[in-house]
Amino acid sequence: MDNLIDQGIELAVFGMGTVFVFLALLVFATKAMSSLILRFEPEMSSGSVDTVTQNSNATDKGRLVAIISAAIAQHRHNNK
Amino acid sequence: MDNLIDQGIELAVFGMGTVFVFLALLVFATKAMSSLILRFEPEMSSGSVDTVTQNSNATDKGRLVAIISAAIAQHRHNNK
Amino acid sequence: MDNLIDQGIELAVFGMGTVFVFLALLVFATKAMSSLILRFEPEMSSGSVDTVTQNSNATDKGRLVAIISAAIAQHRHNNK
Amino acid sequence: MSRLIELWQTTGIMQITLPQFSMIIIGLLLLYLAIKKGFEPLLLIPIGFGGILSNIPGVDIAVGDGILHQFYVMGLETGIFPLLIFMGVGAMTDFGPLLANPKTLLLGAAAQFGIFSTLLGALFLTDIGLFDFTVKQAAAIGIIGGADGPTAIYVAGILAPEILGAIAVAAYSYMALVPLIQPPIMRALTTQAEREISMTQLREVSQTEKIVFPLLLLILVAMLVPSAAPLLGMFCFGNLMKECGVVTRLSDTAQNALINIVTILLGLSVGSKLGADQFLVSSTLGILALGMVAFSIGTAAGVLMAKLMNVFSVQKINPLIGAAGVSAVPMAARVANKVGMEANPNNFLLMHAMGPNVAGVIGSAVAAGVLLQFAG
Amino acid sequence: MSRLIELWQTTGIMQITLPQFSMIIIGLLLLYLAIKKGFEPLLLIPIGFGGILSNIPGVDIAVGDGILHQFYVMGLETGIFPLLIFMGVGAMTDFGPLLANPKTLLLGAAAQFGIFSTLLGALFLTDIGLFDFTVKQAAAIGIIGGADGPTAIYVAGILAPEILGAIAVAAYSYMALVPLIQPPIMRALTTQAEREISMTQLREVSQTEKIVFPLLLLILVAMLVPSAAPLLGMFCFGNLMKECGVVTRLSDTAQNALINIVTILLGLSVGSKLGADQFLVSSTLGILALGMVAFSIGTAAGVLMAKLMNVFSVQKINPLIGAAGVSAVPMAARVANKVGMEANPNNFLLMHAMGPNVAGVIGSAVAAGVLLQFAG
Amino acid sequence: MSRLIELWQTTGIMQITLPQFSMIIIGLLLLYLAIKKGFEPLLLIPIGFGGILSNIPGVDIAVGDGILHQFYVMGLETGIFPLLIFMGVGAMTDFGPLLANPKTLLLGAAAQFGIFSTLLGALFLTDIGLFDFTVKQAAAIGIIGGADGPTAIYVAGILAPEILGAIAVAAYSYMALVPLIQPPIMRALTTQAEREISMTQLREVSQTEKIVFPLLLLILVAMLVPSAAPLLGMFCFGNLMKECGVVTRLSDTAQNALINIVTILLGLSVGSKLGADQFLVSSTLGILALGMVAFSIGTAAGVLMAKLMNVFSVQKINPLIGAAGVSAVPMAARVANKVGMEANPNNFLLMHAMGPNVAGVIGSAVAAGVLLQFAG
Ligand code: NA
Ligand code: NA
Ligand code: NA
Repeated sequence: MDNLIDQGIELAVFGMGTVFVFLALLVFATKAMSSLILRFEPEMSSGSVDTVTQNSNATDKGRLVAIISAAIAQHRHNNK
Repeated sequence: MDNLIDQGIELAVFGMGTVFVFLALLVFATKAMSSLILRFEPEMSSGSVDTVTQNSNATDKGRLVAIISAAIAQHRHNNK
Repeated sequence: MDNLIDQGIELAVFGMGTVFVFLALLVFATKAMSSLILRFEPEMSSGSVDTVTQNSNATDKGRLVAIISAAIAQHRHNNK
Repeated sequence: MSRLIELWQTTGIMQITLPQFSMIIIGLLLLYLAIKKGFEPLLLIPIGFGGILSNIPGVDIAVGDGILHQFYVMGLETGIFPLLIFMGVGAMTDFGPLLANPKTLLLGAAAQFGIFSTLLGALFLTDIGLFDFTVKQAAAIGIIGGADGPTAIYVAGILAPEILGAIAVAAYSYMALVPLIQPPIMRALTTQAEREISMTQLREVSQTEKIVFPLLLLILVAMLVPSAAPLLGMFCFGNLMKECGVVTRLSDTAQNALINIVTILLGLSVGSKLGADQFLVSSTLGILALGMVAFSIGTAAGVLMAKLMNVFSVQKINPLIGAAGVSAVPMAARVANKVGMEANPNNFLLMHAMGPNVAGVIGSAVAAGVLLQFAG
Repeated sequence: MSRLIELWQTTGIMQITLPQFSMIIIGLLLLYLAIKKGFEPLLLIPIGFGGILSNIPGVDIAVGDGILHQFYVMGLETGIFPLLIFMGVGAMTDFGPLLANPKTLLLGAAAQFGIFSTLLGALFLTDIGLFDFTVKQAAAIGIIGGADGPTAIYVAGILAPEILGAIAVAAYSYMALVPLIQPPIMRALTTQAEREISMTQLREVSQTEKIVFPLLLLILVAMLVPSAAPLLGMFCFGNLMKECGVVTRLSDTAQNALINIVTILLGLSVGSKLGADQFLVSSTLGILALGMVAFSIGTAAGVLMAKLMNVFSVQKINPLIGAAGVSAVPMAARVANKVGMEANPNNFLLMHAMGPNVAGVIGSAVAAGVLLQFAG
Repeated sequence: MSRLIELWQTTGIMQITLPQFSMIIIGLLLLYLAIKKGFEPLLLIPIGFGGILSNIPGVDIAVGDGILHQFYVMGLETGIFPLLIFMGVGAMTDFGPLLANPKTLLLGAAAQFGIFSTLLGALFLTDIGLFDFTVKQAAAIGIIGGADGPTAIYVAGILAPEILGAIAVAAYSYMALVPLIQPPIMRALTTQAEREISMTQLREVSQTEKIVFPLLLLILVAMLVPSAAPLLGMFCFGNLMKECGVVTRLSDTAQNALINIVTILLGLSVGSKLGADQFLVSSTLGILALGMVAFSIGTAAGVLMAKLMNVFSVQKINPLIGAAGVSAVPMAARVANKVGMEANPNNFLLMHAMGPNVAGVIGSAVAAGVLLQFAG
């Protein structure tokens, strides 16, 4: 049975170790990535929203416009 | 072949009987349930709609608000 | 190996032939269909949009109306 | 040149049989009825189109590795498609009118008489040698009288998959024909005075009642007719998701994306059973005839039950709403309302008829459970 | 008459066992908690309802050809359902707060201590003879401490499907109980001064950083913990679809129709593991107790890690946000915010707590990978 | 310590091979092209991401019980995914411009010359010993020239699954590159005067014509090329649902939730065929080169066919719209419009080019049927 506990301790130590090493490396990698990106694209953050909007798929736009048009039509109709 | 008809009659009698017994019991059970609930929550019926609205999921709200915002933005844009 | 090329040529000739024959027949069939339909339903084209709208499913309408109502309610709320 | 002949022999023109050709025409007819006459288009368009695909010669679509056969194996052999549709229907069902007037549940019970008398009819036709239906097939035919598509498909898929195509076509066609089938029967069995009976407005039902009802129904099913639990369980689950108000996301999806996807796949799967060799057999005519009988008897039984209840009850109910007990939601309820307004233009029966209408769904699911238990 | 007795014996009343009856009551209790108390209703309503269905006697629903068993085989045995949900969660996750303050990733690491200490606890209870858990079961129990539903279900489905039901119920119940479990621990381990620490506003994060991050995370997983790649891969895929901004269609569907459909099916599948014979065993009590321990230790470890980081760092972090490292997104982050505002009403910790909150998702997925690799 | 080494050896760093590493880079490149350059992102993001997942060492993702392999078995081996996508594409397609000018169908026929000449090219390269393609593989490579993703994937999945990855990548990449590939060819084969030809406005098409057309097409396929019926049948079914106007629910779902879900799963499934051992083989280079040839020849054939038709017809057509016959909907039609406006800024060819554009979809599906029949 002690074997079971031994196995558990080993699993816990290696597991917790892996989690920590992995996330610590991720901290460094993330910081490195952010500083690289911010160096080369300093103005990016402000323009980001527009990019998303422009890229939004044509079909999605069509659907949205249809809903909006209907909403507006209904709105006008109700306000008559 | 009469065996077939016999089987059918048995099935029909038991079947129709089960349906009737079941739904008759459901009548009583439903009445009992309603009177119990109305005794303990007499004010419930009026407030029910609000409860539903409040409980509506945050994500759903988010989506709706996004659609609404877009609708309104588009509306303003069109009315310029 | 020449066998391979032969097989390919046969496949290409039959394939291209089938595509052409099929689409040529489709040209005739389509023209025949259109002229038949336009003979019997000359007024159809103008009314088509309405038909679609009228047929649109009740549930879809319900959903749309719900979204529209919410949009308008939100709109009024925002404009207070 | 010999290859050209070989090519020509792979065409459909050279391979098609007359029965296949007839089935393609029938498929086109179903599409015509669905599109131009409004016959249950949500189901009959996929079924009719699937039926055409299944009769194209020289290619595996409804057999072997064909896509429609794969859909069939995936969703009908397993029962998954009709049960998911039933869940979605549950999420669209409002038990409010039923809860406001629970005794209309009995109308939903009576109308199931159509199921069992048709079962007997099918066995009688076998007895006199006109057809050759087994008990299982007779049970599956009877369930057409339940006027409820997913229930009929679920039962037929288990008891008699070989006649599933005819049963589904009959069930959905007659549901579409309810405005033609029911009114003469309703008028014949009621007096003008009965049709003029106006009913008091239904009380408002609290949200708690609506939440508890599907659970109550589930428990009663579990205790009394467990064989109906897959059907009514999924139905109650859908209804609970709708009424509880805290899982709007799931309820919306069950009522929209999910039921629509499954409807497309189920319709095509049913269409895969419209192959000429399976569908163009004499028993199909028997099934179509018996299905019509089932609807008619169910309608009559519902109306007569309402009249019987009026004998014992002080608060009279309009017997027209008994006809809505066959289900065919919401068409039969609308028919009851329409016939009622012919007799008395100020008589709004629609909400009153919704009670027996949804009761009919419960009733035929219970009947299905009994049939699966004892004929299965 | 003998047939009537036979009919009576097919009823649930005659067949139900006491354990089945108890499980139906437990199912109703889960529904009550989900609907009236708001306990993770999106999952606990399907799970609770599925649990009731699974204990209806005399009909195959959660076994054999029953629909819930089919869902289980289709989606849980294969791992497809939890992975698709994880993809949808990825498409709903905003890594912005984490990217603005990457060192909070360490809080998400510390909180996974709950997983491994619970694993040890389960083995210790086996060692002293109180329970009889295998290493695989202990690992699956530990993962409850990850406070992340799909991860727990995915791991349990692979390592210990026989206790999947208890694990899922524990995981979702304790996630719902986070506002009760965490605050006392958080208060006990922090001083008033620490709880009052206010943090500087987070910088804005560019879209490019948000696009590159899921890819960076994926590459790091591929290089270091490949066994976590199915989970984190699907998660990063969902997140990339959301952030890249060019596949709005797909991202919307992953966040709505698809995740909702899978949630319904996954919940019912998990419910199929609530059969009385599987669930009403003593080990379930052990699992529930250990799950609570896991949440508590994870919370404590997160808070203590934050305090430790403050020893070495100039820019202090409020140790309350360490508790959000267990995941339980977004509940734990809200709890951190609420406890913080009790100490200092102007102290808005919500966005700061979102960093460790999503870090906890990554952390427990990495832990899951290690467990699958070495206990699997 | 020995366990630590064992742990280290489970990492990806220790297990990754150079080809796997290269494939991960290629996957990242596909994502870059999709996100930053707008290369068919709806498909190339799932494919590219799936490709990365498939090359993570030490874990089963694209093989065995891995989720991507399960998706592959479920949807590509069966043909279900491409057929469902084709149904959705049908529900998004407007045959109006084609019905207004049916003779443009011939342009959609001509452009399929790219398919068959590429097939020959592949066999020629085998003949001279440069590559080693079978007839089935050559047919699957040729279909890249159909410029239609689901058709190419469907055919490759049946005839040559071992090169499916390369074929899908080539097909979608070249579709994205249509604005670069086509204009030089179009300009080289036309005179300024031809490019300036302006076409009369298209007549309005009635709803009845739009409803009948998919049925007419289906019947013609059934009679002449039944082997194309699975593809064109699902396509026509989607189109009929859209045009009939009575099943808006189903049509909406086919165009949105369903096609989006299937796109995600199909993309990941295709990605599962980008494993280094399958993709990094010399034949991939041959496939990429031949795919480019296929697009170019298809473009040229379409343009030349238009010029040929002008010899025999009074009402001249602008030969630029012939290039749209390759499909690549709607990109090729936009390219025709753009090149046309360079020659004559008032010349709006977009709607005129939509006719041959959708005709190209029909044409390549017919070609696919022939290939499946005779090379399969
Ligand atoms: Na019924
Ligand atoms: Na976690
Ligand atoms: Na094409």
